[in-house]
Amino acid sequence: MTARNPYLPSPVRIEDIVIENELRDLKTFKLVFEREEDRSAFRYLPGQFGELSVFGAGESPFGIASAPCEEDYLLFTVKKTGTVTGELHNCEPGRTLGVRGPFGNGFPWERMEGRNILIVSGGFAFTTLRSSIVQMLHPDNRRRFGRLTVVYGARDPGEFLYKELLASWESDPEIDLTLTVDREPESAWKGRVGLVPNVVKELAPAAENALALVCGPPIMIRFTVPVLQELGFADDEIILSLENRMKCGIGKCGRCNIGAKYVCIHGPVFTYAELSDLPPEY
Amino acid sequence: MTADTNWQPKIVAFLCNWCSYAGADLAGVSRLQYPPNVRIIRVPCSGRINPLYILKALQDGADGVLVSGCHPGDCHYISGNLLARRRFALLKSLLTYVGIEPERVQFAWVSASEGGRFADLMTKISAEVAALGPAQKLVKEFRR
Amino acid sequence: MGKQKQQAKILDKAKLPDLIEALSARAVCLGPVRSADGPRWERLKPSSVLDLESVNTRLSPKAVFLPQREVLCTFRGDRLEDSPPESEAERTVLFGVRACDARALQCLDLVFGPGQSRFSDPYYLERRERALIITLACREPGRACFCTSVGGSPAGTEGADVAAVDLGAELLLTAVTDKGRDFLGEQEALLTAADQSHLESARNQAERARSLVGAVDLEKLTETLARDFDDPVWEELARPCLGCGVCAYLCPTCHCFDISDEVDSRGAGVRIRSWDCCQYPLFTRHASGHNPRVNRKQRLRQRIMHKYAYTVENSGVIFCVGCGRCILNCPAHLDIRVTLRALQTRGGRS
Amino acid sequence: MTMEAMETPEQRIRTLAVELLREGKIDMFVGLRRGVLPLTGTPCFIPASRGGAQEDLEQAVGQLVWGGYSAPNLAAYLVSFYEPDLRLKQQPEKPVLGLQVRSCELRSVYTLVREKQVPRDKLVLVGVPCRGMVDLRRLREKLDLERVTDAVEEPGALKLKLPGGEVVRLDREEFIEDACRECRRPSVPEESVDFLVDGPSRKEAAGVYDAVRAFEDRPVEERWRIFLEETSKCIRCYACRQACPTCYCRDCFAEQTDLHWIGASAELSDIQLFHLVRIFHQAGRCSSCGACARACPVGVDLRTFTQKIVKDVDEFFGSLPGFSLEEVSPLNVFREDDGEEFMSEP
Repeated sequence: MTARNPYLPSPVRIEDIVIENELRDLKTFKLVFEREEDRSAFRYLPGQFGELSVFGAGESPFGIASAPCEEDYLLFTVKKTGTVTGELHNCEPGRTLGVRGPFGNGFPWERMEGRNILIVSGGFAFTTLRSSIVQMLHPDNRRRFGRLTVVYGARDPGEFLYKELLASWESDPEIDLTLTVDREPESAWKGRVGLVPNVVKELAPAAENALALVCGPPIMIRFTVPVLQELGFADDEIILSLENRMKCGIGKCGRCNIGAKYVCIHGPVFTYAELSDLPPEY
Repeated sequence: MTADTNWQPKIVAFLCNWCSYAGADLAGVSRLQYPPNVRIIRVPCSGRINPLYILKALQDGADGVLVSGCHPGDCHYISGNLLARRRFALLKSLLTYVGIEPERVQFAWVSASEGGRFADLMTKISAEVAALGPAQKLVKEFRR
Repeated sequence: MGKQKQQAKILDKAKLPDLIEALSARAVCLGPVRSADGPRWERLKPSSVLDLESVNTRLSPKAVFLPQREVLCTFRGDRLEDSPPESEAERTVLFGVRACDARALQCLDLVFGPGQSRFSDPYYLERRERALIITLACREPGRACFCTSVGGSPAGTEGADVAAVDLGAELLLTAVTDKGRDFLGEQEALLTAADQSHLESARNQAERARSLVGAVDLEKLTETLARDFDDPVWEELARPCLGCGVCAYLCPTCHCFDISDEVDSRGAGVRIRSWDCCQYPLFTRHASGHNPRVNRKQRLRQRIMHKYAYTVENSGVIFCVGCGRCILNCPAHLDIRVTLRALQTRGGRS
Repeated sequence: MTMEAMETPEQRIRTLAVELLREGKIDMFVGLRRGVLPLTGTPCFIPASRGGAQEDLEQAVGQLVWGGYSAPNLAAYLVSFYEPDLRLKQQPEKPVLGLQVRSCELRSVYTLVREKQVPRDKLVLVGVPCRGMVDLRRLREKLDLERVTDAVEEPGALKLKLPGGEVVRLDREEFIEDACRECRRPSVPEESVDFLVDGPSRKEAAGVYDAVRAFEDRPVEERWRIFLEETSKCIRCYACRQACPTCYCRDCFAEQTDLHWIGASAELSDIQLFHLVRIFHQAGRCSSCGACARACPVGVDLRTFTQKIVKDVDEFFGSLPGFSLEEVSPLNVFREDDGEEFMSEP
């Protein structure tokens, strides 16, 4: 066997776990490769995903939340929903997990260069967008992109991911960040109140020479896309990331397809124009 | 396969909270001797036992399973044990039918005051299961 | 090259046990063996009673290369152990593979080879590399066969290393690949040269068999499938479907799988690849409960589209070889030929 | 003699279906039509609104057949028509179905109605006589069924045409499913259906549990060996479950992801647990129709094992699923004096 066996996970150690939200069902796992050769082989783009293993519970795909410029570790933010995620949430730092990847196409980095980037997100789908923003904000990369506008919504203030990072971005002139919550919170809140599509409409970012990266729950996407279209974004300038059920991550196991496209290899990132040509099975 | 001479049977006992668990407790505080190879799992009522619990115990390596609840008429929930009795009758008969030794899966009534009965029962079941040797059937085991 | 191609040999059927014995010394030799439930793929012994007459085996030989349950790796606690030992790294010879099933292996090669993504599947490919496929031409196709409608033929040699033709008392063996040529070379002692009359009766037999295969006109299928995703005909077609996995599990080209971890009663852990099926609701259900293919109509459509449209779009190949297993074994007696016909004639109205 | 009495059962079914559909009494008729393969039947769903043309309706109804065709239990299709779509806030009006039922299918229907999976008032039941269903497995053992070009069923014989044109005549009774041979209630009681089609039914069988008793009499290790052999064949395609009308759980325990009762693969102990629980869940439900065994593509002897639970429920609790709405599930009730010989004493 010359090529690497794509089914074999590389061992990673949990270095740190951050509880992200008040509901405590979102945790970010900071993972460090046990073997240097695995670390250096794991070269990824924002928007790609990895398969995380908890041995005994199984394996699940998650978007990579860390950025390629964060070279020493991987971050995955995981919501507790099923067997694998449940077991992940039971893990303590020090435990060994497995990682396979990176898989999928990632965001269209080459197309994004030289353009203004609008990022629209809701809930815990922000993970690969964190990766993108961190990568773009890196001093080596920042000038390769135009204006960076981010609209990020959550049900209430306690549900935002990466709160420290968000706080640092709020004072960063390189990024125009707008946070919004669905309804008036009980505690003090400096950000906006309103649903993401409405906030995008109000902010009305220019579509000229821009690309929009949109990740969020299906309902948010459904209402955000028409707003972007109205603002002048063409269908192939609206970029979405899908989350179909996946197993192998390498285009073999046959479950994540939408029409003839496999989310794990042709996606998970698709333009709205591409998705419009596919059956609505996602 | 298991040439282990020190082998002791693993027995899982599902005991109802109101009678049998208290009976086991009484056996304990009364310092009655019974074999230590019993893993007790407390359940609200023998009627709470899903047949899958029993099958899972066997699959995961129990050599014997006991389910015990209140005597007929004593159920805290009035008739949980009587409904359970029908299910157990069918399950035991089905398991025996497919070739599981009847001693592997047993049912008994033990009241809160019957510490002695519980200890005797466990002694008897433990001996019966020990005589059969380690469970081989329905056990999940990857031979490599 | 031209001369080598002529390398056709004759094996007296009485010498089959000798051939099996010779092969078994150096390879796992598998073939269709008679059983109460029809022929079954089994490891051959010289005493095995081969069934070369029945239409085909109930289960396809795909399981040799994509076992229903296969260990991908093992672990204990949170530590991955070494990959499973390649103890079975023996050569495999499959004797008596029907032409349809050999073509199906070529479909699977497309999936598990590097073609579809940049990843190859080492488990599958290694088994494939170790295997020699000896096909056996069909003399008398069955009622459910329709290989000729999907590009195959009863005596086709695609996917074969050696092609065998049953001439009654003798088998005509022709090498198709280099591997096949080597094989015939190794077994020379058991073989005699074929003459013109052997080749002629093989040809006649192939023609006759071909004429007996029922035909389904699929000319308009690709066109109608591309257009009719939302046609109400799908609802009608799915109604009698019971939603089981018989068609997919018996299909020689269906290859969808699941990966799951299992731990045994002693704490030994294995990561398992096992067959899965697009007809099961769980196949696509997200952890959140959302399911992109929530009903039987969508799932039946997926299976048909996958075989006759998506694979055609992605690799130019229909993933159906017309073996008829899904027809013969469907508990509701649905006939995929009827389904395909209905899609062509009724589809496209809306 | 009336006109009706002169109709064959098949004609009578067609007449009733046309009438019910035309008079708007049902939205769809569910029956059987011939399968493409000889002696098979496939479910046939005829909606009332077929464009309205009279000829269309008659042509569709003309496909309906009655006979020994090997076919699934039609009651297995009912639940999908009546289960709520959980994604919808308001459920659409459910259809009224006309259903062609033989006696075993009717017993399944009644179980489904009693267990509130199917509303009785949405069903128009057309009971049909039954002479037993052809056993394809047995035929396959006898001849090359996959190459048979045509088959005709007569009351006492099966006539099969072989590729060469030769016609083989077989004694029909020899090739009837065990489930039918052992059927003790082959006739549909008139009061349990809305329409009863007259015709010849089998005689009531005696000694229905003989096979189970014979198995019980085998030594324990032999029983296990057979159970092991049979379950080893299983490929976990779930055809037995899907073909069974009373295996209707929305989420089968075998596929529950929150609890993970059993593994997802074809591991032997998982397969055995699946079958044991599947059988156990049929206690008080199984109509002994044989659909599970018929559906199995690899010939697992499901009948020998599933009939055990039928026998035990019958003998322990005097309960056998029948044709009325008043019956109670034997596991939802108890008697003070239920047997407890199986229980342990110290």
